[in-house]
Order: sequence, then C-alpha cells, then structure tokens
Amino acid sequence: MISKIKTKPDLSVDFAGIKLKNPVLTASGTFGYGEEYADFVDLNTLGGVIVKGISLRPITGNPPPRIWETPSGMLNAIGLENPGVDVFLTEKLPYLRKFDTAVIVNIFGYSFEDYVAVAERLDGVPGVSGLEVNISCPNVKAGGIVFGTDLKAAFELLSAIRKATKLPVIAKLSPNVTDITEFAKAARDAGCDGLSLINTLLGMSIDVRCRKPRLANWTGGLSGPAIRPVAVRMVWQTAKAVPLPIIGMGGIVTAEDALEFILAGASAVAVGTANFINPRATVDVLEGLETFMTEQGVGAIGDLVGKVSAG
Amino acid sequence: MISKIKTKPDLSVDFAGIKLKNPVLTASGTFGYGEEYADFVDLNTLGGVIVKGISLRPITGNPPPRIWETPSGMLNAIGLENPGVDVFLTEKLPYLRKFDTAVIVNIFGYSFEDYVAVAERLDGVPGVSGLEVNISCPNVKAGGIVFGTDLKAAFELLSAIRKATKLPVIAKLSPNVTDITEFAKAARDAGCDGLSLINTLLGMSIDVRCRKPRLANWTGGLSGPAIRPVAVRMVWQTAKAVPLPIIGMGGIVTAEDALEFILAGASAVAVGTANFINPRATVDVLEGLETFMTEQGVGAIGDLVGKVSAG
Amino acid sequence: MPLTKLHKATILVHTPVGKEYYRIVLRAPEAAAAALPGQFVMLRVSETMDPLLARPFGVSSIISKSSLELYYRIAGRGTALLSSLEPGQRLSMHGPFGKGFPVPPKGSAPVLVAGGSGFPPLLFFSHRFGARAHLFLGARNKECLPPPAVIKKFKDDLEKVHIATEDGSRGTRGVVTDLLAAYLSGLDGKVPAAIYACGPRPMLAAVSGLAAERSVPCYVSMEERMACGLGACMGCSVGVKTGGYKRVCKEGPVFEAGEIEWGCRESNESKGSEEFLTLKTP
Amino acid sequence: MPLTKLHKATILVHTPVGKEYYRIVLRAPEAAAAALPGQFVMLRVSETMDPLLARPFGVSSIISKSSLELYYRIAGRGTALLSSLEPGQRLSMHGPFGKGFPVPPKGSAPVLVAGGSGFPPLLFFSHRFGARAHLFLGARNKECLPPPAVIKKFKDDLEKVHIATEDGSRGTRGVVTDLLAAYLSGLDGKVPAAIYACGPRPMLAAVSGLAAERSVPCYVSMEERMACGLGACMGCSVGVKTGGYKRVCKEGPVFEAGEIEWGCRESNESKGSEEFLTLKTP
Ligand SMILES: Cc1cc2nc3c(=O)[nH]c(=O)nc-3n(C[C@H](O)[C@H](O)[C@H](O)COP(=O)(O)OP(=O)(O)OC[C@H]3O[C@@H](n4cnc5c(N)ncnc54)[C@H](O)[C@@H]3O)c2cc1C
Ligand SMILES: Cc1cc2nc3c(=O)[nH]c(=O)nc-3n(C[C@H](O)[C@H](O)[C@H](O)COP(=O)(O)OP(=O)(O)OC[C@H]3O[C@@H](n4cnc5c(N)ncnc54)[C@H](O)[C@@H]3O)c2cc1C
Ligand SMILES: Cc1cc2nc3c(=O)[nH]c(=O)nc-3n(C[C@H](O)[C@H](O)[C@H](O)COP(=O)(O)O)c2cc1C
Ligand SMILES: Cc1cc2nc3c(=O)[nH]c(=O)nc-3n(C[C@H](O)[C@H](O)[C@H](O)COP(=O)(O)O)c2cc1C
Ligand code: FES
Ligand code: FES
Repeated sequence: MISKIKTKPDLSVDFAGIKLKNPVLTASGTFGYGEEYADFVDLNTLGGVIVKGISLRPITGNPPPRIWETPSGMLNAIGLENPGVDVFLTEKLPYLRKFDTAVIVNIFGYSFEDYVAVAERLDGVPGVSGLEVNISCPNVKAGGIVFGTDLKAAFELLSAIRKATKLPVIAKLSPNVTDITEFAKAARDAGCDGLSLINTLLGMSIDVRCRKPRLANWTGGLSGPAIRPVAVRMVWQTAKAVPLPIIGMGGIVTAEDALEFILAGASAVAVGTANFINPRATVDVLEGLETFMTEQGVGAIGDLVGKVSAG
Repeated sequence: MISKIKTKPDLSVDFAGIKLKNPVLTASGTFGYGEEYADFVDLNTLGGVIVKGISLRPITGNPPPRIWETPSGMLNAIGLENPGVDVFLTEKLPYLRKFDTAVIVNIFGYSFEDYVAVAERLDGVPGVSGLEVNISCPNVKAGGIVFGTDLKAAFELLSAIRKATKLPVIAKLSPNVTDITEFAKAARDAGCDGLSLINTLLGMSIDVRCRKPRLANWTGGLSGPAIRPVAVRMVWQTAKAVPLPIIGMGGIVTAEDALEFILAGASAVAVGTANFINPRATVDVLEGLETFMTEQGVGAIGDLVGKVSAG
Repeated sequence: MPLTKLHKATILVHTPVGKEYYRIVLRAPEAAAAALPGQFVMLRVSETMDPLLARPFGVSSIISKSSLELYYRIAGRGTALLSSLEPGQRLSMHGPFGKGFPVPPKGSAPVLVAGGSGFPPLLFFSHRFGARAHLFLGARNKECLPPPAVIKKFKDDLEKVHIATEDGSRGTRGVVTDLLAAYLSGLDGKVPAAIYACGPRPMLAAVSGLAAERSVPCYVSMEERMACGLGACMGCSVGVKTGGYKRVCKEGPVFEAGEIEWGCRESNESKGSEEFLTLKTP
Repeated sequence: MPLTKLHKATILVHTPVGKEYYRIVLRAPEAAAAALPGQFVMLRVSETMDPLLARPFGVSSIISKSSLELYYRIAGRGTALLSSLEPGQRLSMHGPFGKGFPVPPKGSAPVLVAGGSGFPPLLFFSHRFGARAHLFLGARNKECLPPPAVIKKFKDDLEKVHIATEDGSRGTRGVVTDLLAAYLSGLDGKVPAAIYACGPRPMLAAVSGLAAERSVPCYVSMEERMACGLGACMGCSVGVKTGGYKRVCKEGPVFEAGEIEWGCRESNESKGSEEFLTLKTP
C-alpha cells in the first residue's frame, strides 16, 4: 500500500538547539552515566544520553529496600543518590565526551539555590549539550517546596535557571498533577527551550504479611510499561497546548512504543526502565524506528511528530 | 510464628452506615448490574454490588472502539452507556433485590441538576443501600465543569446531593489530580459519609501504523493491575488525611492486592477489571481474605484497616 | 453453585495448519457439552497480567463429549503467545458465550460466506446443518484461504464449496461477494433460506447488501474488541440502525444483518506488532 | 560491537531437586566462558512485561564450554513461572555480573558457610578452590538443606562438610554459626585463610562477627532486590560502615564482611504469594 523508499530515512532532530543524530535518548537514572552500558550499547549510535540526576553536593540516597516490582512496572525510591556535580565533571563527563552523542545533564536540588548553583556550575562546560531540570522527583521531600506541583514555584525556579545558563534548558515535568499543560506553559513562560515528560507516578506497595511498606521510603516512583498510556496522553495534551519540543518517555520498550510518543507530539524519546530488562533497548528502538520509516516511506522522523489523527 | 485461631474470622463491615457482610464489593462498570455474573458468582456471598453508573436519562455511550489492552491494564472509553434510572429501577434493581447483598448505586450526570435529580429519584427506594457519586469519569466531557478536578465544583455538587437524599453518600474521587486529599476533604466538608478511590487514570494509546488513536474517543480510563501502586498510595494518603471510611480499588486481582488497600486504610475494597479476566475474582478475593485472617490470627477485618507500619 | 462456564482447559492437540493458522483442541467437558455454532469462548493465553485480557475465539467444532476445537490465526502478541503453548498445559477459559446462528429450517439449503479467517464458526455450523448448504470462501490469495484440511472438512460436510481469491491464485479471481452475487442471480428467483456470514466487516457489509436486495434473511457474525465477553463491560458495542449500540458478546456475535449500522466503524486498524517493533533479544 | 554479556540462553536441563529447589542448565557459551565463582546472571523468566524485571541468580557451576548451571528455590511468582519452563525454551539472560569471591591463596584451607538457599555460588567456589576447604551448611530442618545431590557434590569437592539443622533432623542440632564457632575455637589458635559465606543476612552478620573476633578475613555474598544488575539503577544498595551505600550488583555481591553496616536493613520481608493469595482458576 505504502511505497517503499530506497534512501536511508533521516532520523536527525534539532531539539531546542541540541543536534541529535536520532531521537533516541536514555531516561535519567536508568542508564547511569553511560559507562554502565558500555558492554551492551555503542554510545555513538544514540541520539544522546541523559545522565542520572546531578546535584550540587553528593547525595547518599534512601535506605534500602529501594525498588519493588509491580505489574508491568516498578517502584523506585533511590533518593537521587549521586556523586555531586564536581565528581560528575571530573569522573563521569570525560568518559561520555569520548563518544559522538549529545550529553544532557539532569539536575536537581533540595533548594532553589542548589538548583541554580548546579546550573551555573555546568554552564559553558565543554561536552554538555543541555540541561534537563528535574522539578518532579516524587522521592524528594526536603526543601519544603514541591517545585513539580506548585505552578508559581516551578515558574520562578525555571526562570532563575534560565538566567543562570546559556545552555538549552529542558524542564522535566511531573505527571502527578491535575493539568500538566499548566506546568508546560509555566516552563515556556520561564523561557525554557524544551520539555521532558513524564517522570514517575507516585505509588506505593505493601508487604501484607509483614504489614510493612515494600520500600523503606514508603512511597516511590512508578515507571515502566504500566504507565505508558498515561505518558502518551500527557505528551499529546502538552504538544497541543504548548509549542515547545518534547522528549517523550514513560514505559517505552519497543519502537512501536516510541512511535506512539512521536505521533502524539514528542520530537525525541527517552528509554528508561526498559534498559533494565533489555540492556540494548535503546538500540533496538532505534533500529525499529528506521525499519518502520523505511517500510512506511517516511523520509524524515520530523514528518511523524504529532501526526496522530482521527484518520 | 503467629498462632492460628479456631473461630471463623469476622469479615463484616459497617461502612458509613451500610451493613456489609464482608468488605468485598464490585467496582462500578465492571460487574454490570450483577445478573451478568450469575453464572459465576452467588451474589449472596458478596459484601455488596456497586452497579454500573446510572444517569437520569439513558445514555448510548461512545462509538467503538471503546477498549484497548495495555501492559497489565486496559483503557476504556465506554462513555457511561446505561439505560437510565427508570429502567434501572424497573428492570435491574428487582433482580438484585433477590439477593442478600448491599446494593450501592453509582450515579453521575452531565450537569449539576442531572446529578441531583438522579440522587433524588433513588432516595428512599427500597433495596438501595447507598449512593456512590462518580465525580471522576475521565470520559465525560460534556457539561463544562469537571467536577472531579475542580474543588469548588466538587464541594457544591456533593453538598447538593447530600441534601437530596437520606442515603449514605460515597464520593468517588478522581486520581487525575495533584492532591487527592483535598478532594477527600471537600467531600467530608460537603457531608459525605464515605469515599471511593480510585477511578481510572486518564490514558491514551495510538495505532502507529494507522496513526490513529486506539479509542474512537481518543483518550480513555486506565484500569487494572498496572495502576494498583498509584491507587494504594492514594488510599494511604487519604486515609491519613480524612477520617471518612474508604472503599479502595484499582487493580485488585487477588486477596493479597485487597489486603494492600486494607492495610493502607481502606475499610472495604472493590474488584473491577479483574472480573473480566477471572469472573470469580470477587469470591477468590473473599476466600483469600478469610484464609489470610485465619492464618495470621486476625479476629476481625477491621483490625487490619490502616495497619501498615514501618515495622 | 455449579460453575459450568468457568474452565481450566487442558490443551490436547495444538498444531500449525497452514500459514499462521493453528488448530487447538481443548479439554473442557462443560463447554463442549454446551457450545452451539456461532458461540465463542474467552481464552486467557497466560496466567500473568500481561497480556491481561482473555481473547475471544469462535468454537469450530465439538471433538468429543469433553473437548472442543478452535482455529486461530496469529494476529498479535496474544495469539503469538498462545501458539507457543504445548499440549498438557492448562488455560483459563470462560464460556461458551453469545448468541449463535439461528438453526436453519430443516431440509433447507442455506448459503454460507466466510472471508479471511472468519471460517471457524461456520465449520461448526456446517457440520451440524450443512448437508445441503453452499459455502463461499474468499481470501486475498490462496495462502490466506483456510488451511487445506479445513477446506476438506467443509467439502465433506457441505453440498458445495465455492472459492474466490482476489489474485486468482485459487478458484475464481475476484472478491467472494461477486461470486456470491453471481450465484444468487443464477438461482432464477429461487432464494436460499438464509445467508450465514463471518469475516471482515467490509465483506459482511457487502453480503448484507446483497441479501437485502434479494430479501434473503442474512445473519452475520461480528467481531469487536472484548474485555469481559459476558455483557458487563459494554466494551464490545456495535452501532445498530435503530440508534445506539448492541453488545457483540451478548446480543451477538451473530446479528441479523439488517440490524447493523454498517457505516459507523472503520475497520482498518493494525493488529499486533511486526517483528521489528517488538521486544527483541539477541 | 561483540555482545558477550547478552544471551538468549537455551534451557538444556531443568529438573526439580529436593523440596522447591530446581536445577537448571543453560546453554550460553560466552557466559560459561566468563563466569567466576560468586558472580551472578540476570535471567528474565518471561518475555512479557509481567513479571517485568530479570531475576538475579548466582552461577553454581560451569557444566561445559558452552553451558552453566544454576540452582534456585521457588521464592515467589518469578521463580514459580521459571519452574514451569521446559528444555528447549530460550530465555533472555544478561551477565555474568558483579565481583566474585577473591581467589584463596594457593594451598590454603578456606572455610565456607552456606545458609538456607545460599549454597549455589559456594558450589562453584568449592569446585575451583575447595580441595582443602571445610563447608558449614545450616538450615532450619533437613528439608531446607541443599538437595542431596548438591551435598554429594560438596563432599566430592571439599575436605569436609559439617551440617547443622535447627531442629536436629540432620547433623548437629543448632544454628550453623554455633557449629562454626566451635570449629574455629577447636583450631587452637590456628586460623583459616579466610571465610566465605552466603546465606540469609542475619547469618552473614553472625559469621561476620565470629570472623572479626578472630581476625579472620571474611567475604560475604549479599542479596538485595535488583533492577538492572549492572550498576545503573542504584536500586540494590547496601549500607556500608564508611557511610552511604554500595551496590550489590557492582561493588558486590561479594563484600569484605567488615565493610557492611549490618544493622541498617531489616531482612524480614515476605516473598512471593502463597497459594491462597494468588490469581486462582478452577
Ligand atoms: C466473537 C469473536 C470470535 C472470534 N473468533 C476467532 C476465531 O475463531 N479465530 C481467530 O483467529 N480469531 C477470532 N477472533 C479474533 C480474535 O479474538 C483476535 O484475533 C485476537 O483477540 C487477537 O489477539 P492478539 O493478542 O493476538 O492481538 P493484539 O493485536 O495484540 O490484540 C490487542 C487487543 O485487541 C483485541 N483484538 C484484536 N483484534 C481483535 C478482533 N478481531 N476481535 C476482537 N478483539 C480483538 C485483543 O483481544 C486484545 O485485547 C474472534 C473475535 C471475536 C470478537
Ligand atoms: C546476587 C544474587 C544472587 C542470587 N542467587 C540465587 C541463587 O543462586 N538461587 C536462588 O534461588 N536465589 C538466588 N537469589 C535470590 C533470587 O534472586 C530471588 O529468590 C528471586 O529474585 C525471587 O524472585 P521471585 O519472582 O520468585 O519472587 P518475588 O517475591 O515475586 O519477587 C518480587 C521482586 O523481588 C525481588 N526479590 C525477591 N527476593 C529477592 C532476593 N532475595 N534477592 C533479590 N531480589 C529479590 C525479585 O527479583 C522481584 O523483583 C539471588 C539474589 C541475588 C541478589
Ligand atoms: C531507577 C530510576 C531512577 C530514576 N532517576 C531519575 C533521576 O535521577 N532524575 C530524573 O529526572 N528522573 C529519574 N527517573 C525517571 C526516569 O527518567 C523516567 O522519567 C521515568 O522512569 C519514566 O520512564 P520509564 O517508564 O521509561 O522508566 C528515574 C527512574 C528510575 C526507574
Ligand atoms: C469498563 C469499565 C467501566 C467503568 N465504568 C464506571 C462507571 O460507570 N462509574 C464509575 O464510577 N467507575 C467506572 N469504572 C471505574 C471502576 O469502577 C474502577 O474505579 C476502576 O476501574 C479502577 O479499578 P480496577 O483497576 O479494579 O478496574 C469503570 C471501569 C471500567 C474498566
Ligand atoms: S465484552 Fe464486555 S460487554 Fe461485551
Ligand atoms: S541492580 Fe541496578 S544498580 Fe544494582
């Protein structure tokens, strides 16, 4: 029905000024700092790596148990364990710079000042392509303000970060809100260049025999295929409401899943939990996208973005 | 370790004045009007039946396709198809009244007036034990006001329904909100007797080859085991915040799942999507609860409500 | 209470038959005793939560007092998973459900029409009521026709089997409804007692049109996605001419063709995933 | 790039051995070539999304150039599902991962301690380095001991096997650490080169205490829930004495016993579901 094309499809994406050779990224916190997957993935093949969340100072994270499996999903309450921005710059970034792939640094803080300080620290650092600002981690209680669920706080924080750096700023939004498009608009108003969605849904599980929560932190973030329908819906709503480019994520395991996000309006996608169950998930998604485009005669990946219609 | 008791455990629950012989109910829209399951379940064994949502006038519902399977879950956009309250009273209720089980009528409307009218119509009807007010269906767009995600609208609607009936009023809350406890408080302030949570999460899925939404309605409600961690978390948060009794639901398939909700703070539970994959799910949950209580030496089901602790 | 519609069905026979078709025989005595032509069962292909829902399959034959037969085509991940199961394994099954085909008048010569993978319920029907019936089988090409063993069974049970393929690779070249139209026209005003059809929606719509023109009673077996299979979820609705919807699982799957609002459901949707879109492993 | 840690492992042998224990031999040449005693593999027990995560299992033996052996106990739904799989089926497997046991000094006489189902990595260790070693096996009762065939293998490979059961149904009555303590005291000041232990956390803590008192180097193989198995998710952390956490999958699973902060993780948690709590079918 659809004529096949002979030329290799064009998978490149200009995402908010970041040149990606293809739309397949890694979701923060699920791919370490790239090196962990070196036995499985040639990082040169990826559009980019979004690294595990980085804060100003090292964070030891939550006590175990930190994870629990749920139907087609998992809960995590890692507590944003990370070595801090200095160690990241001296020990993690040099490894990543060896590859021809975009490096997007996911950042967070426990206070307004922390966030801004880490953004400043990364400004102008060679090898860093952009910042993804995590205003949505459900496992961080400290600081008082929940940036991800308070519009005004989100706007002010993102505005300050915008001023603190010349790098493209991508706001990573929380799905645990009534209307995610309002947060997308706040990010746009704050001058952000792009959006990432979704972060994890807040969840909980209980060991009924011991009558204890399964996670030491009681609640955790739900990720994986279970949440995909919610994520696709939010990307679709947001893409219609706000003109910023979107990195879509939440339960992507296959190219088909990635295409749902792209058709819903995402310009790029991030593979998260799937890396755990298939360490080559990113590459498989990428190859599937290419095959799909060839089969369907799609010349450029951009031609698919937001193209869902009643038919 | 735990000594076994000889006597049969007491499963009865007084839920907001409704006497339930046990805490196992059926979630609205997943068990028809009871009769559909007559080949599989002796309705006398159930704590109660919450019937498919009833409106003032018959509703034809959404065009097909109305359902789509997702990882460990399903999307539905039935559009609240139902025969209307009159047909319910003449053709559906008489069947249910033959059984020794509580009948809770789930109601909804497309306007404030519709809701109140159907509540009035059911007031004092013999055989009706209580009303569950669905202020949270994600598939109903008409009416303009989204009662489930607007605090003031929810409060006013529930207050009016409270005045319109002497029956126990149970508010069924939407999970698609930033803070479900605020809606629980609004329900309490409006004089509601109990809470039901959660309704479905708003989701979407796309047929990537046809570039069309999988549901004719584009979006639908996500239910099933996939959403259970979110539901358990919301029940736990709400139980801590508001003293009203809770019917917990969202992905319950087994007695273990039901116990998660009870330990999180639910006084009763409703089995929904599980009825589709195991038409005897309600009975299996009930029997599992009894066995669990016997094994763990729990005399009364109430002794488990909200008993999750750090241990 | 006696549970006659809830089964733990043991796979007795499970064999590939032709391209992407499988035949499965399940031990489930109560279901075998109760099933009528046109009815279906809901089969869970896994005990885990993914895939979650049971899949509907029309009963194609009662093999013995205690077992029934299904034919299925690999359409997506559920059927792909099913095809990997071995004899001896047990599956949760509910049913039989739905309204079957009306029994044709004794001694009458009904006309059957099966398109694509729509043959299983008509196989059951043929065996029971087919002695004088003509069957029209249509497919895109000969590979998409029912497997040879099935065509043989049809030939054994029926008076005549007519075949059409769109590419002419077997039988008449063209769509099955043209063949049917020609046959009906050739009857010289004699009309068959009734037409019984199962297949893709566009074919059913066309058959329905032919039957209406000639005032032949026509029964169509419809498909729609299902969750419960027993009338509770309202998920399997088809639009009807009188307005509103009817449930394929309860009021159907067999409907009088004149009842159906043919225009209201687009049937093009893609099924399960092709190889390159699914979870890969080395 | 050559993918030496990603496998589609074919089940060669799969047999129940003793109460709730299974032995599985998997064909996976690169893994067999690379695995060291104490390392583990991540095995997906199903290709569907439920259960989602791979399960970690210690390698118990290299059977041939191309296959390795695991022993597992049915602990919950993942292992229950695994136990239903047949030879010939293929499973996604990643690994081997983690830091194994340090190689004992040549000719030394190490002491091994296995509690409950913690024996598999020590089996591998014994075969490689066990000629002069003593093993202390502990369990609640004789049914919970490793299967007889495993005990036989240990006896073949080791100098001596000491057994303790809490109910005295086999070997000495009491906990294995008492038996170990008595043995160590009986050495009259001679200390073993090192202790290698695998088992429940409380047992490891006790062994660690005995070793510390006597200044014997001690290595413990730890368990924690895992998602990735390769150091990326930070899910498998154990608290360490120096503050913060280390990853069982990367810095472990074998740690120097003195590193571990024993007090900070309660180990009582219930595993998979008992019969009456799981999805039932007739
Ligand atoms: C009454 C009835 C009788 C049927 N009899 C047969 C038969 O005898 N042989 C046969 O091969 N097929 C039959 N089908 C179609 C069969 O149910 C689908 O091919 C099957 O459900 C596809 O499942 P999947 O997991 O492989 O596909 P997927 O694409 O992975 O399915 C995804 C979802 O869509 C649903 N779905 C997909 N296609 C259909 C469909 N055509 N009808 C209903 N639901 C669908 C699935 O149940 C599932 O929920 C029948 C359908 C109905 C409604
Ligand atoms: C390094 C390592 C080596 C292991 N080696 C063996 C072995 O050789 N033989 C053996 O029988 N068992 C071994 N285990 C334990 C084994 O991984 C668990 O028994 C198994 O994961 C339980 O899965 P389940 O689905 O049956 O249980 P469920 O209770 O259904 O599991 C639910 C979740 O908890 C996780 N989980 C449960 N128990 C454990 C545990 N003890 N450790 C890690 N995760 C757990 C599961 O992976 C899953 O994510 C090892 C664990 C680790 C960490
Ligand atoms: C173990 C784990 C750790 C995560 N850590 C971070 C993090 O540090 N920063 C962040 O913004 N998101 C983090 N996330 C969220 C993911 O980046 C992603 O938004 C989410 O998991 C949904 O995608 P998925 O379903 O594909 O995993 C983490 C997720 C997981 C599972
Ligand atoms: C097909 C279907 C129809 C539903 N119809 C209604 C309804 O009419 N009224 C209502 O309040 N909830 C309705 N629900 C929501 C359920 O009652 C329940 O809140 C939700 O499905 C979560 O529970 P579960 O995961 O156990 O299904 C429906 C759910 C499904 C799946
Ligand atoms: S499948 Fe549920 S009503 Fe038909
Ligand atoms: S299991 Fe992921 S870091 Fe160890």
